[in-house]
Amino acid sequence: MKIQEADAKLLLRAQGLPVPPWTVARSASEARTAAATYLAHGASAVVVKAQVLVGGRGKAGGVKLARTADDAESVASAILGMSIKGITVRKVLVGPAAEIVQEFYLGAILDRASRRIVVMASAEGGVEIEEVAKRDPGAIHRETAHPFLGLADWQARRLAFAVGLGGVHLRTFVAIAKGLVTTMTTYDADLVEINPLAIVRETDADGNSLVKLLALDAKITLDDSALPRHPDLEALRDLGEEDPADVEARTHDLSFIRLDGTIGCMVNGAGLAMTTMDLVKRAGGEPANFLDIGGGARADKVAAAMRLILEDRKVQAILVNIFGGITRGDEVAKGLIEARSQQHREVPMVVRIVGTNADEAQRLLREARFETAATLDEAAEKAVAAARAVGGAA
Amino acid sequence: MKIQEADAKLLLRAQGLPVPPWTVARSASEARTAAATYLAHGASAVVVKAQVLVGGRGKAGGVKLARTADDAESVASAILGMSIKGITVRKVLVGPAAEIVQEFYLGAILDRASRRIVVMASAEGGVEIEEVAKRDPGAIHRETAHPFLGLADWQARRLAFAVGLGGVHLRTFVAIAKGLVTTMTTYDADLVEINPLAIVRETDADGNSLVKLLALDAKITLDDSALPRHPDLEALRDLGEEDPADVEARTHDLSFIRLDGTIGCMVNGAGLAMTTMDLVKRAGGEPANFLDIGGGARADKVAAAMRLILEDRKVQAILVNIFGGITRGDEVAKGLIEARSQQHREVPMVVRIVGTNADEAQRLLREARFETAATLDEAAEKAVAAARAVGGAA
Amino acid sequence: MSILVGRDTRLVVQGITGREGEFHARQMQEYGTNVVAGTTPGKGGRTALDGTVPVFDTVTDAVRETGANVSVIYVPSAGAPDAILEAVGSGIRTVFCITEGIPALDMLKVVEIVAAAGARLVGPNCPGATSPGRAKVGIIPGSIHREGRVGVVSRSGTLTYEAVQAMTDAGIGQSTCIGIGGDPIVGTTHLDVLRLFAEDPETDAIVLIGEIGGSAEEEAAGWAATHLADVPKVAFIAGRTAPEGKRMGHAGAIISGGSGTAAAKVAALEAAGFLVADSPTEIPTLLRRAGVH
Amino acid sequence: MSILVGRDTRLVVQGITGREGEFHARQMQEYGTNVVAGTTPGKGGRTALDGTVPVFDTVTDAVRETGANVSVIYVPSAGAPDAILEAVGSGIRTVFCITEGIPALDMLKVVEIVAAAGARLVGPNCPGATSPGRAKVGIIPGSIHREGRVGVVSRSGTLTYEAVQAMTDAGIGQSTCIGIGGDPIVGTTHLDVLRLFAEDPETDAIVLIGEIGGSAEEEAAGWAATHLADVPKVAFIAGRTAPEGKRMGHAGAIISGGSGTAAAKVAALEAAGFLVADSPTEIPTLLRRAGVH
Repeated sequence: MKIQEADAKLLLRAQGLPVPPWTVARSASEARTAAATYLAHGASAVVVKAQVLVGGRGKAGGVKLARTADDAESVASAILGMSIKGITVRKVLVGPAAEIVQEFYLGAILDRASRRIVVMASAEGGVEIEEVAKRDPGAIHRETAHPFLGLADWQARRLAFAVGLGGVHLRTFVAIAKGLVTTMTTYDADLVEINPLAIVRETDADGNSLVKLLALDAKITLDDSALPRHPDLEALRDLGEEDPADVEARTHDLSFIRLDGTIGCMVNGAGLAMTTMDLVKRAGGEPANFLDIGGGARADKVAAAMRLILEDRKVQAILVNIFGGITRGDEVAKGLIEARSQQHREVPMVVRIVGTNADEAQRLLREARFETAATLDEAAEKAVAAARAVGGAA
Repeated sequence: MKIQEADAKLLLRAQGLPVPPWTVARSASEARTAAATYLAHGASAVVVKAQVLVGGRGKAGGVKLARTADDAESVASAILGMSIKGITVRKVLVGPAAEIVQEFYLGAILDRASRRIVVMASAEGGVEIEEVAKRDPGAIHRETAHPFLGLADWQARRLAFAVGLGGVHLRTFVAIAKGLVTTMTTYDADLVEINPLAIVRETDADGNSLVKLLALDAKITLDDSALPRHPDLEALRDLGEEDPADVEARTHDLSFIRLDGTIGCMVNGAGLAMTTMDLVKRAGGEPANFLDIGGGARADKVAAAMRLILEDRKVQAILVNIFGGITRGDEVAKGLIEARSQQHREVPMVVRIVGTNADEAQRLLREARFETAATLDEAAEKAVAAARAVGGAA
Repeated sequence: MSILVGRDTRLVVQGITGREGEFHARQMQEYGTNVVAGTTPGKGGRTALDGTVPVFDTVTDAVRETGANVSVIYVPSAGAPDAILEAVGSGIRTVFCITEGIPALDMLKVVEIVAAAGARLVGPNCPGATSPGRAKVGIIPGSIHREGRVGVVSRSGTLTYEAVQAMTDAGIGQSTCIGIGGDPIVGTTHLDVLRLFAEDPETDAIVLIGEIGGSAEEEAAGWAATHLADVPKVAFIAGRTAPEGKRMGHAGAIISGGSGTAAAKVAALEAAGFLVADSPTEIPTLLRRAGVH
Repeated sequence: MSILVGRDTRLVVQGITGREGEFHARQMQEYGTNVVAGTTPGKGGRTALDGTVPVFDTVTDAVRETGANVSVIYVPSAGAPDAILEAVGSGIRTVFCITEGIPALDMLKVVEIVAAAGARLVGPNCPGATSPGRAKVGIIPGSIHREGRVGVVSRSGTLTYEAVQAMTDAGIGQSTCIGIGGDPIVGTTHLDVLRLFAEDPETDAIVLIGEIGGSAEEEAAGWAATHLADVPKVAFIAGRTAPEGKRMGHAGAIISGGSGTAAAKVAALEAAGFLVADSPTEIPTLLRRAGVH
């Protein structure tokens, strides 16, 4: 589960990491008020950032500076309601603009290959780490955290020296790098990123200039499997930001991703679901979604899955592909029959059920006059043909 | 560092372990008040226990039951001021007496040989575990905690089944056993013992009888090396309970233990200090103390050590044995000379200094007319002879 | 022979009195697996599967009393990491964890301890392994198999069944079929399984089934190129049409920054001498083409 | 040869710019030890010991630039566990930790990681090791030694010096003298050192110095009985007169419940063929009696 920048900063701050202050505003006037406060307390400008769970908001115009409260209000007004990669911006983060001296990248990820948490740092901050990785892999320094001890001080120091933070910022950097891993383990995150981690120049109350390290932006992804033990984090889920289909899918414990094609797919198992999509494509069609109903799916779940598929008006045919193991074919068949009876629009359906209780499933489907297929390849071809027929008729 | 039962229970409770309520009383009237409260809230009796940092207080008459507040006052009055193994009782713990159904032993220790925390459980609770170990070693069940994970649930369960707590108390026992190790690691203890851990019968507000597991007594020893990172625990040190000599030794970072003999010993290094004691004994004397001044001992520390030795009126001769390494012999010699100048009573002294700067030390000692010795054996013999002379003269 | 499970498997089922545990224990027993014990803390002394299998409080008891040497875990996710540690701590050297939904950071620690103990964990969130005609451990339907000499390894569940069914239908039997699970952190990788197959005298050919995301297939391919050079090898990769940056179902299937794509995996496999199928149903054909009879 | 330290020792001193670190680094260099590097985070690029030794920010840098292969640690107790892990994590395979006052539970974790890395830690709170005429690492005064063929192992500091001085005075030289430290949790035990001596062609006899408390001496004795049967062996145990239940100075010396007593240790050592001295000064005599010339 991705969480918003503001929530990520909250978690980092709770772990003692240095994060500049911020305010989340849901309207331009809230943004104005927040900006006025920061400007009154010494900020020379404020930054207004769209809060959306997708990358690239800067390029999309979702991050702006403002030097006055009026400015902040108009900038926020422009950003709120903007659509970034299909997501409507409903909130902005307002905070004092930092005078950046130097930017760094610091991130911790769960690395499958080494089965470890890997901490990465780079002196090239403020840009996508993937770009750095492509352009100059040597610019990314890595340390592997011990599964029990986390990142050791010496490893954090080695990273600091590698990115050139061995001087006055050494101690702070060590604390931040270790804190990144602690954040990860405390909240069961699989990614914690600070980009940029910046040396910023500030002026204190006496007018003295000082430099310090600050986490200017933060990104955290949580491990869905661990959410049950973090009810407070589950509450961070931003329902307003989510596609209603995602919310419904989660409610029924379905794994669902909407795509651009016309063939709705309902499959048990992620690998088989992807394979089904691949075969639809090979047969000349385009899948309208990825949908894994999981193991042991009962009739009501199947019906919910069907509703999800049909809510997509682009869908012109449905392919159901079930290989019964834990999942019983007859249960799925019953669910399909029930779902069709409640269906609000006619869409051709091709059903292929094999494995556990497949014979009974076939009988039920025949009785209910479903079109069936013996193999996955055949099912894909039939579904594509059916969609073409509908598309041609439309 | 040993801590009082009440403090140990505080730490266990902080870790979520089930501990019955208690009150620490410093006077008989305080004990009376506490008893009255427990008796008014349903306790059929209270227990009054001497709070001293030595074992065997039960046998010494330091633990008594009382059925009325009057009773509690008189029992507390008898226990307060009592001397148990040389320690005067200044505090008692008052708590509701439990109706014990069955007693168990549960303890966690730092085991040097396996370099692990070992958790031990026995169905023979309420008696010294060393006795059980001698009489019936098979009655003690052991689990080795993982250095990072602590005691795993399955290990705690295995202990539970081994001592016959596999039924209704299984979950609670698992939590307690794991909590023991957590207590150990949280507070840097090297021993955490619950003896007895008891199944007790209680009657709830509705008059229903219920049984539950409770830690009726608790013993915790803290790792002195770790105290600097636990300032709150350092504060638990019961200065009033301690020998003033121990307090002074700690102040000067000296390792000091008073013994029964007449030869005061001052040595650098624990092993050499014990060896010096052994050789005193071999020469026919009895050491008055163990005293390790540590490495690099400066003159002021040496003077403090000398004061500590001389406070013991039994001391009839002093043996100083220094093998200079980090410790500089001349520094020690200066400290000795200074200490003797402030000395409030005349006691013969034999000094043997070898190693780093020993020549300069010898020169200083000769000038100050100290009796010296070339070898440790010789020093021991001379010191014993000197004490005999004093003893004979006395 | 066969790998991981076989005729000498003496299976203990952890969580045998649960709904899942009991159902699959029965399926395994019916398949012919030697289910010697079950465990459920607090239910020691009872029996399961109509009195045929003793239930113990601890795996230690099960091992001591029945000589169990392989464990399969059906306990819920909150208790599954502990169950794995219990199996390993009690001397079991091969552990299958079927349970899904275990937090990845828990598994980091578990795999560390399992490795230190020199034991092997398959899973979690895996369908298990079947050595047709000998034993099945896990949840793979027994009916799809046929005895033979092709080793199958996959991180998917039903996709594996699809491939195995296609092989069986075409008359190509399997030595052992293993589903390693698609979670971010698993005990056994494609490469680990290839190493085992390479040493198994009864495995003559390999089917590797992978998915987009990660680099496990590429690593397995690299190893196979040199160590399984003369062995017939067929592969299938799911997710050729999956869009970048989306998490497809389970955590295993995500692509980012160009790595872990189906194209990259197919290229690596082909370079290593695998014939790569476009559909699971093509696998038998490619096996024949690679020389399997 | 010699064990642990010798002519091929390339020493890095962790904490070389501290008071203790610098003092002892100079002592070691003067003794002839090849001190190739020092480390202090943030002081990389400077030099120590009058410009003769480069200082690095990290042990990794020290190893890469100087080929350091042994480390000795003088950093304060709060940073010492991390320093040990840094040495091991940077490829150093022999680490001496002189620092005292490290919490025991920290050491539990450190020794676990050191062992998993296949490295050797001596200490903490130990005086180090000297191979006379070759190298000394730690804080043992160099002057007390004499080159020879007797291996000395002890958990004490000054008591060891006493014993070694007595040997040197009697004309008996040492192959290597090792102080393993008296803390509750140490990286290297008496037994570990005996194993090393047993394989050292330049060690012909053994002196084992122990203390009351624990069972390390008994374990070493048991092993020596069979593996060092024909080797002259002398021992000394401190604390014969120490009362039960008292902690004598460092945590190593506590007796409880009859175990760990001097009597038990002496009996075990004698049963294993050790001649046990009543005083450190007797050690040379007993060595002669055991056949050392």
